[in-house]
Amino acid sequence: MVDTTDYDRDVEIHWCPGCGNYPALKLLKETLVEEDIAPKNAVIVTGIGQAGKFSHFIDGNMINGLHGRYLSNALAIKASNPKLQVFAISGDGCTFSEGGNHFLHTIRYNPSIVNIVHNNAVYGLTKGQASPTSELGVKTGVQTLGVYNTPFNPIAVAIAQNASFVARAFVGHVEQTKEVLKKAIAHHGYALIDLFSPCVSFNRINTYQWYRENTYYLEDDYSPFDQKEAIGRALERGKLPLGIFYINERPTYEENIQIYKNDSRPLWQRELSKEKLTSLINSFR
Amino acid sequence: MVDTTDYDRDVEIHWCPGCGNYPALKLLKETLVEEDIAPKNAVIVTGIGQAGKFSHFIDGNMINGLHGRYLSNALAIKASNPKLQVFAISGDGCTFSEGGNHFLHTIRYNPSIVNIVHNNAVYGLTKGQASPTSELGVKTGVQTLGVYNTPFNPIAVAIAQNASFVARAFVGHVEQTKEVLKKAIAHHGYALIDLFSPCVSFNRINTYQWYRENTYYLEDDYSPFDQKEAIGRALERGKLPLGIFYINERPTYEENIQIYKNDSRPLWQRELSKEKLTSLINSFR
Amino acid sequence: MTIEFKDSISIVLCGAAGQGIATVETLLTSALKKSGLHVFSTQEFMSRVRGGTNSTTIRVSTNRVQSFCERIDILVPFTREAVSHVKARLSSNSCIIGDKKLFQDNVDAQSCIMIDVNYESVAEEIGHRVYSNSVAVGVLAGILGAEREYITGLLTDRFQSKGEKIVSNNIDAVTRGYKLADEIKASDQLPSLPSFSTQPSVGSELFLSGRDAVAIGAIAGGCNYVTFYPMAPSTGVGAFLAKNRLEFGIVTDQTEDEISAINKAFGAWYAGARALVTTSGGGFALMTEGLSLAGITEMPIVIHLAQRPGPATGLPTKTEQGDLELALYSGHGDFPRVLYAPGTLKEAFSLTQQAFNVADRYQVPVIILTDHYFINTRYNLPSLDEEKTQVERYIIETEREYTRYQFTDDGVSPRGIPGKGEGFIRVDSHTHTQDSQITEDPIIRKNMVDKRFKKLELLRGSAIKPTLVGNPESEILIISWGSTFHNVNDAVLELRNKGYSVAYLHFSQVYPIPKSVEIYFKNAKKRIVVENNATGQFASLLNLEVGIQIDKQVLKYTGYPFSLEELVKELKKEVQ
Amino acid sequence: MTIEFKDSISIVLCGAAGQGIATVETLLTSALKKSGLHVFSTQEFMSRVRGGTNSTTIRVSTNRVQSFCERIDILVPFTREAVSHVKARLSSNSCIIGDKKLFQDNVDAQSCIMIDVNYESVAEEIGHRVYSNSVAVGVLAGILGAEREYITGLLTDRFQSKGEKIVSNNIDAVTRGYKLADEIKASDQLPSLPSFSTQPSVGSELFLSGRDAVAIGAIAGGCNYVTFYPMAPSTGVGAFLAKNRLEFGIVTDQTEDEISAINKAFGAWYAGARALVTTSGGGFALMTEGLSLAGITEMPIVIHLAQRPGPATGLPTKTEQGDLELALYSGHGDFPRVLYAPGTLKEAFSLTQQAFNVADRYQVPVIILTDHYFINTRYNLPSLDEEKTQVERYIIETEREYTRYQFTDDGVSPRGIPGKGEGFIRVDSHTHTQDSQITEDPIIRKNMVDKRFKKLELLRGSAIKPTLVGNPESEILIISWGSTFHNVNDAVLELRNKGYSVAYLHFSQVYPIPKSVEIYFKNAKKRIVVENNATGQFASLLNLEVGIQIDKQVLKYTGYPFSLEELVKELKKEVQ
Ligand SMILES: Cc1ncc(C[n+]2csc(CCOP(=O)(O)OP(=O)(O)O)c2C)c(N)n1
Ligand SMILES: Cc1ncc(C[n+]2csc(CCOP(=O)(O)OP(=O)(O)O)c2C)c(N)n1
Ligand code: SF4
Ligand code: SF4
Ligand SMILES: [Mg+2]
Ligand SMILES: [Mg+2]
Repeated sequence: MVDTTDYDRDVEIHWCPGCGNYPALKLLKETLVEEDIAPKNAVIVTGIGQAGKFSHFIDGNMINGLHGRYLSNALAIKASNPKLQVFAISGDGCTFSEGGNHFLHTIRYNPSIVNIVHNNAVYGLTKGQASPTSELGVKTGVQTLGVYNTPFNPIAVAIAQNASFVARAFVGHVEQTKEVLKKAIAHHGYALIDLFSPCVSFNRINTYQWYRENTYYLEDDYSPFDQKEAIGRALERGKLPLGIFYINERPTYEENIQIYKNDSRPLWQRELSKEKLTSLINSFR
Repeated sequence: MVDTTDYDRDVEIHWCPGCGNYPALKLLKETLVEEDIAPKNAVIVTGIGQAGKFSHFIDGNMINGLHGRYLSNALAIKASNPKLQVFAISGDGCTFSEGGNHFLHTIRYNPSIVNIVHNNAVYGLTKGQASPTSELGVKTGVQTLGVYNTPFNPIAVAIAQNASFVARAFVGHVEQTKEVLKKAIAHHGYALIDLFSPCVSFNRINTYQWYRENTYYLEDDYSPFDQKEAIGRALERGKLPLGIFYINERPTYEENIQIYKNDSRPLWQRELSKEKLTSLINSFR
Repeated sequence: MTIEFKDSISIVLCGAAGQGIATVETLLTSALKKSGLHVFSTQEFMSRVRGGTNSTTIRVSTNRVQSFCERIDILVPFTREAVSHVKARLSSNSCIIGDKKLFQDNVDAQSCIMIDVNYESVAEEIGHRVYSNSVAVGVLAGILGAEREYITGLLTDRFQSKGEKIVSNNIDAVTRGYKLADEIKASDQLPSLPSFSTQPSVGSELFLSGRDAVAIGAIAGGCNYVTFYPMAPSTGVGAFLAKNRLEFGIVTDQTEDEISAINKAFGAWYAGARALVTTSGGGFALMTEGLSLAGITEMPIVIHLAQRPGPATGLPTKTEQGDLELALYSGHGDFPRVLYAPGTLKEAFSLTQQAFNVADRYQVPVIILTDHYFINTRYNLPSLDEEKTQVERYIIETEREYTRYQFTDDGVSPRGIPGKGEGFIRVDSHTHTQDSQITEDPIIRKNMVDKRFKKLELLRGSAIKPTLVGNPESEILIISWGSTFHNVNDAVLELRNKGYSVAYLHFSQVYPIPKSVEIYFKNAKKRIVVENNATGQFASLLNLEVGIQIDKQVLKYTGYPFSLEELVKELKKEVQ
Repeated sequence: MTIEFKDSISIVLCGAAGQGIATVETLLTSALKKSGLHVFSTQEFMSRVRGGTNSTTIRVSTNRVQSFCERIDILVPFTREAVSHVKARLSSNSCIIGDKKLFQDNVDAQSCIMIDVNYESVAEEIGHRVYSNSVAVGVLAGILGAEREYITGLLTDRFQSKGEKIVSNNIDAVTRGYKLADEIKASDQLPSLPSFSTQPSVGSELFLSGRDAVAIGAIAGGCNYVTFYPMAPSTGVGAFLAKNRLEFGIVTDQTEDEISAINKAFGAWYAGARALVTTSGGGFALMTEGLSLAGITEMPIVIHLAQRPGPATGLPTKTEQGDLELALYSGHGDFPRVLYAPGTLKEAFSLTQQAFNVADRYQVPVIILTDHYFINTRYNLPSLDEEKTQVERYIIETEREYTRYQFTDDGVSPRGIPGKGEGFIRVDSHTHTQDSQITEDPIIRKNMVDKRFKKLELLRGSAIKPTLVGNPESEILIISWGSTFHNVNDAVLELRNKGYSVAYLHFSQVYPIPKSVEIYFKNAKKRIVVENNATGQFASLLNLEVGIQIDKQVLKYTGYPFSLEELVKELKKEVQ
């Protein structure tokens, strides 16, 4: 049994007081404990940003890689050792701007990883520039005329890409978010959680209160299996739905590559067959 | 008046006989002539690939840039000189794989450029690897187990991103494609044409005949102004709709940056004001 | 050898991110400068938004002061961690002025002079502890002798939009600070500090940072397009231009990533704009394919590369000169480029300005290397001489038969842009003919490479000479490049004052370097290169470019800049 | 000085893409080799799928042949453009065998011996012109004396899946070709060609390309993960591994872009896989931020960098050694790396194999530099000695208190992976402590840099020695690196045979280089570096690494490889 303190790490946390990353960290740790996932079987892979520092504030295996590239790290870990539970976590800038291409394509590969994007609609670590999810009109030190690029809708894009699990959550709602997280963990395939997480230092608009007032949950009888329906909900303006938008289970990347079909050992446990090597070489004689 | 031969260039064409790029080239030239766009007012910007060679086989201004990056070149040309008609043309691999991030984000900027993607569902120039739009199961020299990544749906993703003009066409249908192209040129904002264009050397599935049999046109009374409706049509499996899926006119990038509001001169015609410079410097005294 | 700082006082503000150290710095330094004192300041901070420990060093003097010293005369701590953070810089002459609770029990403070001033409680008396910073400004300004009216003016400008009450409370707070300063001075607790004489001419000098100088230089160079993806320490240049975008008609684009940034700058130059890319090492690494594109297409491009310690994320808010070789060799294939590395604010302005002219004229990438230290350092200077600069344009009006890559004697083919004249402008990333057609012809390939390298020889011939300070016959030659200028220069001056035969050679153009600079090295018996990196990248380059062997390298790669004191110490070991 | 090729015949096939030259080459060379002759072949082609003009040079000999010569003994043209395409290589001894319509009026053909053979019409007699290639194979095989049964076997393997009819028609075509060959030989039209003696042992040798050798080397190195984005000339290595993915349990991933490729390789090594990235210059440029990540995290990584001429898209299907400096200096910040550049197929195998062990052991990036020429060149060799290789693993089983970056004497910290043992594996792109925590501490930063550079010294100490051919006391030393080995070696041999005092030094590890290699340079009065690039990148590196000054550089940067003849000519100028 995993203990409640197993994921605690005795380090100073670098976030601002009140930052949405605190409840996010707490609920992730609690969920891991409740799901009885031992730290040694999990890997937290993060990019660079405030959300990217996540991997430092939780005990266990981790990569804190490059800005924008964590999904590629995460996918390869899963493909090299499918026994590991891989959590890929970073910010909205990291995932949707610098890492936009990997976001688009990792969905297509469908590795069984949980991808949590701390969406605070701002660049926190670099001090307040707009992110792809910033709203139209928001002024910053760089967007001096206000944001004019159409905001990025990660949920709609993920569903358009036929992502196999697509959800949105809000750090202010601990229980519901844990529920979503548990389903994402249980899901077979790539699972995206777009996690609303306020930046109290640089985003004066999307505050805890704003999210409380501008979100609601998908109905209990909402069925997340219809792509068109799901994308319709993702495109809703006004109040933003929370919950699981879309599920489309299909073979995962680890399955598709076939090398674990008859041999479940991770790559590191395998040996090169010298006979096969020699016979390959001899085929050139 | 632009003459029918103004866009002809006396060079050897490097494509395979029968390649879909030939009709694409022909219909683009004809459309430019019919629309009376003088070559000196147009710029063709391409990436690298067979479709990327387009810019060489047509007379006029051109950039043949890097694989995957042509949309960034094109956007900046438009922003530097909005008087130029900018055509951004390349292949499916170039646009959706290497250039996926620029595809996602150029849509958000909404510059008035026409983006034609020659979608042959394969990497032509590099000799037949799968592209993001290759169908499941297709075997190649690299995809030896068959393609297993979920195919990329550019139309759906573009609409999910709220692209301002989204169409699909087929090089085999010359008149209809010219119609779409004319509307794209007339459109105020970013216009995507996903252009089915067979690769006769490496794609044995998506042939001219296949496209003829597996496509149909959106109904005459189809209204391209409803995002949900449009994306629903984009997600259709089975026969694939052709035509204009979605139009959402809104301010363009050239307008949003405001510097052409009171002064329509392109950047190269402007002079630095020494008085303003001095007064800026004096503000540090 | 200890240095005597007879004419300057060094003040350090130290506390957590979010406590407003930067506000205190800005108000205080501006007021001191306006009062007619020479002022220098530099910031050192952690990569976090709140908390941690940051510090700002301010130097004030009757004479020009432009270098960083370690010693602290006055420390203003804002947190309990502050004193220990700077402990290595404290001595028995250091005076800590602040809330005693924050340091009285700290062992590191014990040898110092401690003066208890509770800024916060004074602020609370005014109404809110938010005014503590203004109290601190008042105290320091009072002690150093800045004129109060300047602060009042600055506060009014700053807080006007927040209402009169806020303005007047801040002014009250400063006034209370001045009173406290008088009390402190009267109490004789302070050590003897140099007394300053103010000069009105200094009051009207410029006071700006490396960031400002680069950004203003860009504007003066005719920059009208800037692309960047946020990354410390380069973002400030982008933000500066963004702020001035409408005034100067600048397209300002925070792109989706660095790859887009360089490819947009490329498109912009193609269409006749003068584009700047501002980035740091990791972002630059992503741009190197685009750099290579500029190389083969002979597209002008100007890049500001603000260095920070790598590899990878490294130390995002610290300093290093570690990307010289990156800037020099990255991008696949061989093509010419120009690297500048300003040593002074004035050079930052003039070289950035000139970068646009050189890029336009020779159609090559020009890279301006600064670093965290340079970008975040400020001092006053009389002027930028902007009236001597000019936006030089080399775009021709093309004729119908224009060919973009015409072979010429000097390798430079006249450059047209679409819409100016009758010719077509074709650029291609493939090996191409003079008329921009793709070719695989071996002779044309070779000729095109040679054509591009002819430009390198032109550029080498017209390279900016290094700056020699001191007697060219000196026995010892100290060499450095880029941001280390003032610190090394002051250290060498100190050594010279002590009678050593030392001269100093500083390079602000680091590539290409003409062979003729040999002469500077001729007389020296010992050549010492000072660099803020681990491997002595510039020393290697000097070897390759000029054939000069270096006798000794003084390298620092802790992530922090060289201080005057440590340079004097390190160099002294080498000169005796 | 003309070279006499007494013991070899050089055949060139030349035609358009899509005409099946590669098929002719494969069948012919395999059959010749199986018949007991030494065979070499190399391809030169344009960047297009159909049309244009491509050529393959095949050399056949009684003795080992491994280098590229220009001279053509037999030319088989498939298009009208063919003869002119290779005109510089033709002489009055060259014999053109093919459809006279394609060349009889061509001025470039006039001095040659022309033999009219209409492969196509013979093929049509059999049923379809698709069989022309097999007719051509038969003609050439007949002239050169390959045994027909081998071709029959090869054709059966190749066309079996298409049905018996196709197989038998092809066999017929070959048989007709042999008959034509007999007629030609009988007719006395042919010039006198060397007569070959076959050796059965050669028949059972390996016959493979640079691409094959690298890919097999990777498998022998325990590679079980390969990532790449298609790019000539590097894709073949990925395709080879893809073909063998299930047999050897290799994750084979054509990624969305090169950035993903390196970041996946990174993740794979982290999790205990042995990953290879295969790419070319432009793709590598995009990977350099990732390289820097491997640098700071001390993650092993193996990269195959198949060079082609840049900058930018350059000449996608031509050859150059232009990315040495790119491989050496790119990636921001200073960190150690290892660069191999195999000169022979056997080295390509063994160095790629070893790259995985070295990367794993020292936890550094290892880059294998090949190029278009090397990848697309084939010859026979006795064996790869794979039984002497071993997959060496350096992953430890961790304990609970494991710290990833523990300081050790040699700088190498034992590396764990998640799931093996009880420790946690933490890697960070920031400057970090021994326990992988982010730190901004100056001392730790310095120590971590020093720790990483200790490994460079280890690597330098255990570097692979260069190969010295000839007498170490020779007056002249020719130096080269990488793919030029055989061509330079044969040229030097020729010079030595002519009595010149020349030795040859070839580097297959190009970085780091131990200072001790000085001794090889000691006796030479003149040192000449031969490189297939424009700026002499290796010569610069030798200067920096060993302090060796080069007297003369023989550089070629047309996009084409050095031929034996031009090397003999160029070097002869220098040696007299
Ligand atoms: C290649 C590269 N470019 C830029 C940066 C600088 N950078 C660090 S974090 C960040 C943005 C952070 O925003 P986000 O991903 O939304 O995370 P947050 O801090 O808001 O949680 C940027 C641009 C970098 N580290 N690497
Ligand atoms: C950075 C980089 N990576 C890879 C390549 C090699 N490359 C050239 S074209 C191409 C793919 C072409 O496919 P697509 O874009 O679909 O165009 P098509 O040839 O099918 O028209 C690739 C991978 C390159 N030129 N640059
Ligand atoms: S800046 Fe914003 S995202 Fe970053 S720690 Fe502070 S509140 Fe959180
Ligand atoms: S390979 Fe395909 S895309 Fe390329 S030219 Fe040939 S048919 Fe066209
Ligand atoms: Mg964010
Ligand atoms: Mg394609």
